Amino acid sequence: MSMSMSLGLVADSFLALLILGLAVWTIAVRGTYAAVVGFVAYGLLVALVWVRLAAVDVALTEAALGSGLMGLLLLRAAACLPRDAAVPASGRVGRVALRVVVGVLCAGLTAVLAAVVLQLPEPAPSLAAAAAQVLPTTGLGNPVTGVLIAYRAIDTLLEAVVLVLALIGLWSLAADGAWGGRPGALRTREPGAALVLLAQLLPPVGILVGIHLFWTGANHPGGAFQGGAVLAAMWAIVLVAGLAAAPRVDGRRLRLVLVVGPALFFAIGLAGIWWADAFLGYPADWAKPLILVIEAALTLSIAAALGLLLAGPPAAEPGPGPVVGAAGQLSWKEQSSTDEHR
Amino acid sequence: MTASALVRGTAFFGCWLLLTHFGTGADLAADLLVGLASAAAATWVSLRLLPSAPGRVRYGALGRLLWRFLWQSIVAGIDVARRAFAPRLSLQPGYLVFPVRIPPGPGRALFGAFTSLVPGTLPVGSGPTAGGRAALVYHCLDLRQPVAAGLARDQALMIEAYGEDETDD
Amino acid sequence: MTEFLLGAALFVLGTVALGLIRILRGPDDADRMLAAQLLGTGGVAVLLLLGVASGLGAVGDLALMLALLAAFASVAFVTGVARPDPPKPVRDPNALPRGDRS
Amino acid sequence: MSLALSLFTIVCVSLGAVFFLAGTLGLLRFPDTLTRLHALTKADNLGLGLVVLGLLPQVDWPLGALKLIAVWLLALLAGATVGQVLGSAVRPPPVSGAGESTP
Amino acid sequence: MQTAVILSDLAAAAVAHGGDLLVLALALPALALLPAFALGGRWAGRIALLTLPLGLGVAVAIAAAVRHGGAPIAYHLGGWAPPLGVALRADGLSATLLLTTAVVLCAVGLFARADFKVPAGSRETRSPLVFWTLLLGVWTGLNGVFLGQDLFSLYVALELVSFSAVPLVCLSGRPETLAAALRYLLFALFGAVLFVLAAALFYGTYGTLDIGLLARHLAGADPVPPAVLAAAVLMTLGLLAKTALFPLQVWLPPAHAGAPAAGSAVLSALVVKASFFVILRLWFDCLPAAVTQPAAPVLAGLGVAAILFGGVQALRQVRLKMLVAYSTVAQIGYLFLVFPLALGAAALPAGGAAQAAGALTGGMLQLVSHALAKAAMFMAAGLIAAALGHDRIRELGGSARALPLTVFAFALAGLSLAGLQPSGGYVAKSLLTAAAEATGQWWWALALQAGGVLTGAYLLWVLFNALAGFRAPPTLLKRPRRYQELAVLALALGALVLGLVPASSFELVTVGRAGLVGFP
Repeated sequence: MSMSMSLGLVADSFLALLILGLAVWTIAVRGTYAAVVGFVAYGLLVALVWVRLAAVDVALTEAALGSGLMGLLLLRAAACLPRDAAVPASGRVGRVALRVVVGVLCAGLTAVLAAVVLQLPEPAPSLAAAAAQVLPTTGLGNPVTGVLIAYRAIDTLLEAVVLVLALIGLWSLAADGAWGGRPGALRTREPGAALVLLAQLLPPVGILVGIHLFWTGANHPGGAFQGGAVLAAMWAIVLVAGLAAAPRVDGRRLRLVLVVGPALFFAIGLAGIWWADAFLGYPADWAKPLILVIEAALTLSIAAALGLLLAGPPAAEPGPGPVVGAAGQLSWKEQSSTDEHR
Repeated sequence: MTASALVRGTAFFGCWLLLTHFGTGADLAADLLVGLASAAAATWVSLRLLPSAPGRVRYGALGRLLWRFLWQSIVAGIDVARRAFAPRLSLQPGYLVFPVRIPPGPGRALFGAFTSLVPGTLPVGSGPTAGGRAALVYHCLDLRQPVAAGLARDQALMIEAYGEDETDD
Repeated sequence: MTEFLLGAALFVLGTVALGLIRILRGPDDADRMLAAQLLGTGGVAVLLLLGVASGLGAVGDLALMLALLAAFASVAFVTGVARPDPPKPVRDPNALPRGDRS
Repeated sequence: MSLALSLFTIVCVSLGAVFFLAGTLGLLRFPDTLTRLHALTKADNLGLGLVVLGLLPQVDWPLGALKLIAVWLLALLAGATVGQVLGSAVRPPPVSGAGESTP
Repeated sequence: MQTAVILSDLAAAAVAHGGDLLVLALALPALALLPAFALGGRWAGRIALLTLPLGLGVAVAIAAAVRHGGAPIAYHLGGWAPPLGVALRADGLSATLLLTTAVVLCAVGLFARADFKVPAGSRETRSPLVFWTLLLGVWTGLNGVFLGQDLFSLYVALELVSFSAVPLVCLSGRPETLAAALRYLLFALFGAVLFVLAAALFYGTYGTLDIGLLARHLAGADPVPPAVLAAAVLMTLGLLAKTALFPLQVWLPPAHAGAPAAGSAVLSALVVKASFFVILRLWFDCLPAAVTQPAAPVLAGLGVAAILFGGVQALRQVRLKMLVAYSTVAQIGYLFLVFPLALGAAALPAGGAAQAAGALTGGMLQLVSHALAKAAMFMAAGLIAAALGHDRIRELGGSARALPLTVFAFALAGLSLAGLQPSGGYVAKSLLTAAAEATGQWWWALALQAGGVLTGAYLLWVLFNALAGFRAPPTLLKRPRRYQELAVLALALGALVLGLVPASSFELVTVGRAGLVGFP
């Protein structure tokens, strides 16, 4: 026991140092791509830290969102910037001074936080026991889901609305003339054969894993956000490989998918005023099925919203039908008629 | 089409049982119901992305192919490890243009994936040979090895397993 | 056995962390991507070892997810690199890749 | 029996760790991006495969084991894709004539 | 007589259903947002315009319930009591702000009808969809901030506000507005990070995020744990970045000036007030007086700096919208004078409840009259800019003759902003001045006067230019719609009329303050 404890301590210290070093490097490095790659690696390490803290729910989220989707988003953003844009010589002294000032402030903040955190009460006051104690009334087995969908349902509900607003904000960056068209950021000109193969084989498996994550979330680590993120990632791969085109942003069906999660959440929450005497309350016997219905709808909406956030604002159409790479055409004869449904 | 839908659906449902640790869930009926739904979704997407191709798979050849793949990937790992641990690197990297007989499509992509895991080769692109035939360009770790012969053997096995008519699309 | 598996996890983690030197040194961004890729595969191994050692079944799900998304960053990296003029949407239909759709 | 299985696990996992070390060394020592790519994809996949193989006796049969194998297969697919995708992005290969051409 | 009976019956009904009203205030705009986005096109505007009066009704009902009941209304969401669950709570401050928000948004909605109409022949265009959905998003967030009683819920509500407000800045799509929006986003994210860090420190110390429970823990804490002090500083810093108090105001002028007129009105009148409101909650309702005491002069000092800096900068502006934006920088400064004034009253030997109430009421009145007046001013400036094709102050000559109603409304709003009699701004400043005198802090009163002079100066400068060239009116590119001008005028008059209503009406503000900081 003691040996595995000390091994754990070694692992934790090692991880901590590694993460700090990588974080510093990621901030300090000049190249945009290099920094993004550093960020992706950083996300992976942070996911490991969450595992060490026995917070697998958070680790799943970090791995899917922090490292996976954010990596794609940042790499696409880096691709839009001029590579390693030269800093004009005149501004460099000022920039360096600014960096030093910011660095000193951040270091100071970190020192204060560290000092303060070390003085926090021991054992830490926590609601974990209370959350676990009343969990049976919700029929759930995973207290994290209990917090997200029952005790603090309002936060989750409003976050789901935030996601819709973020998407509207992204779409607002489109040119007026391109409105209603298809998002274009994930179009690739010539996806190679390997990429197309990946996009043909991986998504069905990803769908299973995504639904599994949502479904298992009731009792084990997982949930709507993690499941939705995996589904969004699969969609993004299909888009990158040119096997389907992103949907038009003015499609009614797409909009419906985007709002069904929060809308259903609201509807069941409001019904709670009658059947449970409180907004966002659940009747005793029906709590679990209702929660699962909400989570299912949320998974769908989150997947669509995240996928569309990756796909960027609507852009001018390159031409009819999807962009098909040289390797994909054999298997893809009927595509142009099917992508309307995606 | 229906046959392959059935096959794939069953396979995906099996994957679902795998994921949910079949039988350990609290509510078995609900588990299975969601499993059926997600297997259906996965099958639908799978058929969309990769419609089933006509043609017969020869299972004997497929088995030999898989065995060769497994063995070759172990050899590949050992080969790389040997070079990495060697005090003096012994590499002679270079390109090789390999005329490919499998027509473009999932079959050729699979061949590319396959050969990217065997010793010393890595497909990095495609292009015609000097004679104008379709070819894959390989980057090789060591040109002194009989890389092309190995590739040719892989290709023959693959064509044997999947049959020529698979490619007549 | 638990100690051994934890030790092995630590060893693999240390090994792939050593690979992060490639992130520092580059010289190409692709080299850095390789180090991140190594971290991904190594991370899957570390998670599997940790999961079995600690009996946490959910860690297996995490490993599965990482394996599922293992190629994701590299794909994103490549699609970013492969397009020299990204902000402009492709307008000209002739600029489409000429996949001979049969 | 249990001792044999434990030994099997120890041997396989250790071998896997060695291959991870090999992948890292290759990544650090090989001269250019493409050769490093070889080292990465091949050694890692074998390393992960050995780790999975070693863990098989330690998990419940058959579901836990199959899940481990599924993880390995996914990693294999990822490795194969990454190798080709990065390879073609790093250095556009010579279209024809370069290198050795087999008849 | 009859109506009085009906009204009191209604108020009693509102008190009885107070909790449901809070839920409705939060749910109504969000529930409207979803179909507005899903249906899109012309429906977005229609749904938003239909929701606005309904929301105003809910806000009025909440204010009536709070005022009539004389006590705050609380609601446990999902039936889960804090600390495990999340509570909504409306006291006098919340009710005041809910009402102000609804009034301003109604006027803005009416005003925006002309600018954000889907042109004939197309099913859906970009800016109307974005504007109407984001308007509802801002509203959801604001109501969440005013009703939130839980630090993490407040964080989510603030995010709703920010995510809705940032795209409003660059709705026109011009490159310079994109830069302004990005800068705003970075400040907002910086604020959000600090806020959530601080919330984590609060949780780590007391195991709860509920403001009421935290206040109870902290009231007995001696000394206050260092983690709480650090959290208070971090949270305030983050919120100040979102409020744009000097010297963190750099993002505000280009952002507020670059947005379309209706957007600027929402941003300047309401959005910056949300984070200010949370600062107020934090220092008055959560932290003990012993902590607030030393911080109050610092906050007020920054406020004075903002008053002077914003005023001087406004005087130097060439463009009208930039001038109005810098005026917001200055007016935000006034709000922070509340802290030392209300606290000073608490230290008075005779209790000083009346002075504290005066200071707080003055501050809130300043907030409300600024909201009304600034929304009117931005919309008036927008009308002028659209009509003339530019908003260069020196070339405004003749606009008073060409657009009499608009310029008149601008001037009326300016009256309140400068604190001239008889306006809401005047009453606010006199209440604050009285509190300053009663607590012997004359220097804050001096800052108030100086700010008034600066405000008067830059507004006179605008009016002087607008009235010049009266004989030769400029040719107008576009005549404003009458209902737009009336919406602007209504808000400006509202700011003015606030100065005429009897003082007893302001008692709403102080409902639920007994026992809190400044109210012995």
